[in-house]
Amino acid sequence: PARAQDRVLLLLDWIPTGEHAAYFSGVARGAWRENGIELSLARGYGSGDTVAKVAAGVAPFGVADISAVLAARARQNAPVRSIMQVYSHSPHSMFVLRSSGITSFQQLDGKRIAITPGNSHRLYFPEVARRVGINPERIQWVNTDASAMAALMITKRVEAAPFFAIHHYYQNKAARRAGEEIVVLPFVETGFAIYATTLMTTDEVIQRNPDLVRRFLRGAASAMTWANENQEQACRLHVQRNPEVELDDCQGSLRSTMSYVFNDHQRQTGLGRQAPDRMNFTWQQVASSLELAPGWNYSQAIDLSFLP
Amino acid sequence: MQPDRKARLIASLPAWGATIALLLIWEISVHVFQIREFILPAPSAIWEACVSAWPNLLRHTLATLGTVLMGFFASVIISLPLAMLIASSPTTSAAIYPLLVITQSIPKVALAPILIVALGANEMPRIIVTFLVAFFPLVVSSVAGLLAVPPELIELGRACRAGRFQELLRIRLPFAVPFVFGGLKVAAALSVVGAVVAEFVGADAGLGYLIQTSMAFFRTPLAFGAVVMLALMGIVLFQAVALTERLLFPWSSSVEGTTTATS
Amino acid sequence: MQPDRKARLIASLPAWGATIALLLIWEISVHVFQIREFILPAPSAIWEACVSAWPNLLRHTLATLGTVLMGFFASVIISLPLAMLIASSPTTSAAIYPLLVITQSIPKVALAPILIVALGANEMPRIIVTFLVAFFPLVVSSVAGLLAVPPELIELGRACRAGRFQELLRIRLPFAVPFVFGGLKVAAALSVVGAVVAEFVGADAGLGYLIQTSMAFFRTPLAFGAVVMLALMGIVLFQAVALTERLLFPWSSSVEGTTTATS
Amino acid sequence: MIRLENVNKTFRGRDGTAVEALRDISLDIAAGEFVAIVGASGCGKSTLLRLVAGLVPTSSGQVMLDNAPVTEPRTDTAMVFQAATLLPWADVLRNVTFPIRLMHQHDTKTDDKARALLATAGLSGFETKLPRELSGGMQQRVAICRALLQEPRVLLMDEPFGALDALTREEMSLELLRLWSARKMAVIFVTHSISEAILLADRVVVMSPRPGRIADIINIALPRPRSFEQEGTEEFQRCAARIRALIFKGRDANAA
Amino acid sequence: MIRLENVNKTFRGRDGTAVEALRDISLDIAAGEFVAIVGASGCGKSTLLRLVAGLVPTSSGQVMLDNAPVTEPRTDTAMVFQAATLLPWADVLRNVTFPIRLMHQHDTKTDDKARALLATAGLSGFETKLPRELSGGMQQRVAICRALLQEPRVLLMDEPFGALDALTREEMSLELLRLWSARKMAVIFVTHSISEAILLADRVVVMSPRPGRIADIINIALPRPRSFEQEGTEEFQRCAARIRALIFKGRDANAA
Ligand SMILES: Nc1ncnc2c1ncn2[C@@H]1O[C@H](COP(=O)(O)OP(=O)(O)OP(=O)(O)O)[C@@H](O)[C@H]1O
Ligand SMILES: Nc1ncnc2c1ncn2[C@@H]1O[C@H](COP(=O)(O)OP(=O)(O)OP(=O)(O)O)[C@@H](O)[C@H]1O
Ligand SMILES: [Mg+2]
Ligand SMILES: [Mg+2]
Repeated sequence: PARAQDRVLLLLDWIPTGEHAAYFSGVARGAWRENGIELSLARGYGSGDTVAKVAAGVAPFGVADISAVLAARARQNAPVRSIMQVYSHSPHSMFVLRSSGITSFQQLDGKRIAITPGNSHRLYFPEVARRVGINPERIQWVNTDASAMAALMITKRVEAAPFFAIHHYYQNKAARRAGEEIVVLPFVETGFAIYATTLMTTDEVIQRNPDLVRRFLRGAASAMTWANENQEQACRLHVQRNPEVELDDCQGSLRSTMSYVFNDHQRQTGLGRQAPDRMNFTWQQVASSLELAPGWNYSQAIDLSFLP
Repeated sequence: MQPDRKARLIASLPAWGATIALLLIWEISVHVFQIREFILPAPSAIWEACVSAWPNLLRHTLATLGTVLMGFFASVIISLPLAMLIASSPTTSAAIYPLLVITQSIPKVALAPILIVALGANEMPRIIVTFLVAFFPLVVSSVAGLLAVPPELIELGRACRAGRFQELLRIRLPFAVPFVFGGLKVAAALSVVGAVVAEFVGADAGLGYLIQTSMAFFRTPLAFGAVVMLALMGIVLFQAVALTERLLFPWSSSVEGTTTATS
Repeated sequence: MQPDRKARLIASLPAWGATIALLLIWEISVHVFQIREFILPAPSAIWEACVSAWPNLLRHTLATLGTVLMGFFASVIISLPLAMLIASSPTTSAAIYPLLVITQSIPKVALAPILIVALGANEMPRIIVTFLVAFFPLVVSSVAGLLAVPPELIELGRACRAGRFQELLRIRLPFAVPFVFGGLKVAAALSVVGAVVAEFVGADAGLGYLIQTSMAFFRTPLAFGAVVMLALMGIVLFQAVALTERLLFPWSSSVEGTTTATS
Repeated sequence: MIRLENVNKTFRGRDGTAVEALRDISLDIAAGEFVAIVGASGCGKSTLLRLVAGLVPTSSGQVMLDNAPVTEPRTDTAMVFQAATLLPWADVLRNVTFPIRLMHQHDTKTDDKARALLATAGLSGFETKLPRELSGGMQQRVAICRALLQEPRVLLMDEPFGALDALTREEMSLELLRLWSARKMAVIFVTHSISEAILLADRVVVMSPRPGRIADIINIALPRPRSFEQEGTEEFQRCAARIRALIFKGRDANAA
Repeated sequence: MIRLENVNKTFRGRDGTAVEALRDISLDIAAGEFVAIVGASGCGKSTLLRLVAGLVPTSSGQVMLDNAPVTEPRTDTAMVFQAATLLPWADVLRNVTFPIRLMHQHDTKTDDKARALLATAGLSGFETKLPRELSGGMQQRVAICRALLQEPRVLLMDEPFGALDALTREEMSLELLRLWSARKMAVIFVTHSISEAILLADRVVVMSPRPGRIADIINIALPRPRSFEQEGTEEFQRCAARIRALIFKGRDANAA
């Protein structure tokens, strides 16, 4: 159409994987263009980094975990807000080998688990342990590099390693080549349901250009809905832009990703919206794991009023 | 020239021998000890991964090469005057050196967000990080060379009324040429790793990016392919510096020549 | 000695001046340009964070210091013989140098999984990574020094029937002392950053670990406090090397002395 | 033209001891005068030249040149060092033209002049050699050519013919005298050869060692142009005997 | 003891041209003989010493020592280089004892012997100085002491007294002769002083330049012990005239 296009940058939370196929296919199909936005996408370096950069004005919008948004606002008064709840629960999981015989969290009692410094899995694990009735103190955490975690597990130097369930597909593919199979133990199965990935922006963008926020979210919702319904095509478009990703890997993780976006909870709350009790629980978990003041009013870091 | 080139060919044989031996040992031990692919893929697996992802690999290699070259040239352009400044007086040296040491002992990743916020998500922060990784050894060896000039030559310069600057340019610098090239060789190798560090910190393309994505998707052989490309790039750059030295400053490399020829 | 020390004190003034000026500019621009704390905290904020987390910060600093020192000593112990080996013949040099260049141009993080799986998640991979980061410039500048010996002195050695080894030890090595110390200074600074890289790869303590966890907890000032500790560690080590040189090899540092004294 | 007034020079060594190299040196040298300095090894001859060249400061006293104190090297002063001190990376021609280039007095004729000088020093055909490819005496001759090419008003020469054989020495001596009389520069010429000093100089300064002092100054009354045949003259032998006596007296005084 | 058989030496310069330094040199030197070599600058004297020292290989022909070909330096050969070549980081005493230490022949008396030698060379009190704190002549004397301390069977000296004044030169000459007659070593002594050659040597080898060849060998029939008074004798003057003629003939031959 003849409308002037706003040039907008969206910072992802990590390198483009199948998790982000909705955004890439949305851009390719013009989900934002028809809302007057010329969207470009840039990789991220973790949610914390994305939040910091959006707060600093590198980009107006970002993809980031809600815990990062909450922490940045609570601890450092960064003027950032989540504007759309993308994942209705977190993909935090424990990966174990089928050959280890472990099938439940209870069996992790006293086991060795690989971990990276500052990893949120470790921060949330005590709550999970409490829920299944094991002593989190008895876990032997083995600090290592992210790239070495899976290697340590498959060489059986540790019994488990925490990952986001979204990455199971290609990780398992690699494990199969080594004659092993990876089993996923999602935190959410223990009732540990906290909100995760959101779209976020700054107070300044909201004040200056609320219409842009609205249009941006309209595009995002349409892109996600289409990608959910046309996963294979979405991945084809994604792989075109990101030749590092293989098509089946993309589909594997997009399939998994979409189950975090479109599910029963979403059907109850509506796409991108939150249920107050789950948000409350999320804040409790984030506050205690990141040592934030529990009494802080977390709603100042959230503004879902621009959702279509 | 002819026998020279032949001699150099022969001199390079042990390097090739060592490389081939290393590759063979690697390939064999991967099979014998059944080393898992995602820990250390066999050279053959790396080769296959490289071939099948070739256009993509090439694209990333070129992206990195650009950063490497710009970072390397930034190092050269900044380090040489800096070295002269440091060598020119103990006062400037005392003021500048500690600052340089600081740039070396802090992790570059800590600087990355600042650089990106300050300069934008473009090529600039990458070049700066590459520069920061590569320049210091060049400065130190250039300074060492500039200060190693025998006192007689300095006295000769003074007798010819050479000012500080001329002394640096006409006596100290020519004398320091072998040391500067020693530093350039290190800087060439470090530029490569510097560019990768920079890409870990902010890039949508390049071998550092490829390593990260390949690792994330557990395509370890491709990640190692990228590492091999980096190693090749390092060696080619190193040899390019060595060749430049031989072509432009034959007397410099001949210093090695004569001393080793006494054997 | 007394006037010497005073002169050195005066010589260090510009360094202090530069540091203080830098801190002031930093503090002021953070306030003037309203730079967000999570991008670049003000020195005052860093200071507060350090003070309030002091015992913890100290513990991590000591952990890193251990890795740094072990990595540094590993570099020294391995680099000097390696440099002698390389300097001893063009053949060994041609065989070894490319391998060293490879170790430099590949990112150390790519080695992390291999090292950790091969050696376990203990101190060893950390020391190896620190060593890999620190040793190369030391080797290169030592080799440059060993090969820079004037041919007359080599001829003197040969006339005294010095074998290859004695020539290295009694003529080339003393001559190379200033260059070796140049390399040691670089190695000292790089050991610090090497230890941090190593800790990124696998550690449950140390300043690298502290930086990662502080960042994860959005405690940017503390992360920068850790960076400051690293910078301090780098400077202290660097100065320790310089002091050792002055104490053990007065003639070496005096080379600078005489040439600069001609001004 | 050159005037040394009560010059003293003491070096403080690295081992802490002080060496008194020169004590109370006073000397006047006219423009265009040729002065030779002889004296025992270590008596301060090189130090004296360095003081006049402005390369080292006096400990006390003053060196004046054209009535201005010498505090740094001057463009109209050229020095031949005791060791050849050539740039190892430059070939013979570039070594000879080095000071001229450094002082930006280089023009199209400089190279030709340099070649001509090298030829008179018997070094034709060695222009593109590196210093290390030359014999000791050849290196010394290159250093002499370098100083002469500067066409200085004051020429300071520190044992310039030390490494030369009798033949080359004679040739170079005559060439030096020819240039000196053509250009009328002041020359201070350190040598350890008494006969060389007498043959070349208007006056010979004899120094005595530890500390370096001026023992005496001998006027050489031989007519110019000088030639080696004058070695047989009575005046020559008289001067030689006088200088020998002064130098060898130094030994006895020292031993006492 | 030392025998050179049709020795040739050609250097290939960096600029591509070849320099024929020595052509067809044959020479026999007996144990305990003192041979001096004189000749124009650049005629190959230093190269000849280097060949005998085993520091450079011949291009053709052979150098024999005790009937074995010389292919590398030997412990019983000591060399005084034309430039002093001292270790810049070591003090005088350590410089003098350096070869002995290197060859592990160092014992408790070495330092005392070194001090005694330095004293005879007039360097008492300079044991802890660094080379750069010495005058040119003092450095040369240190280098001579270094060679003498090795007590070699073959002593090769390349213009060892080049930087010494007449007095010191005479003292050192006599000291050298004293040591030589006490130890009976073979000495090859390169000098550019004809009188020095005659006063010291049993035979004087006169070389002619471009390429370096042996022009003639002069037997010196002066009785030993030698002294400087012998300069006045007829035999001395005869030898001197002969050598001068040979050297100066070289000039004319060259010019032709
Ligand atoms: N390393 C070298 N490379 C090339 N040419 C050389 C080398 N050494 C000596 N020459 C050449 O060999 C010839 C003889 O040199 P040599 O040093 O033996 O002369 P010399 O008789 O000792 O002269 P002087 O009395 O000046 O010391 C010279 O022409 C010199 O240029
Ligand atoms: N840089 C220096 N540091 C310390 N002492 C020095 C220095 N230069 C010279 N001396 C001392 O000063 C004295 C005179 O030295 P100088 O070089 O002037 O002697 P010289 O007359 O030139 O002797 P020669 O004929 O041997 O060259 C010597 O005792 C020497 O040890
Ligand atoms: Mg002198
Ligand atoms: Mg010679």
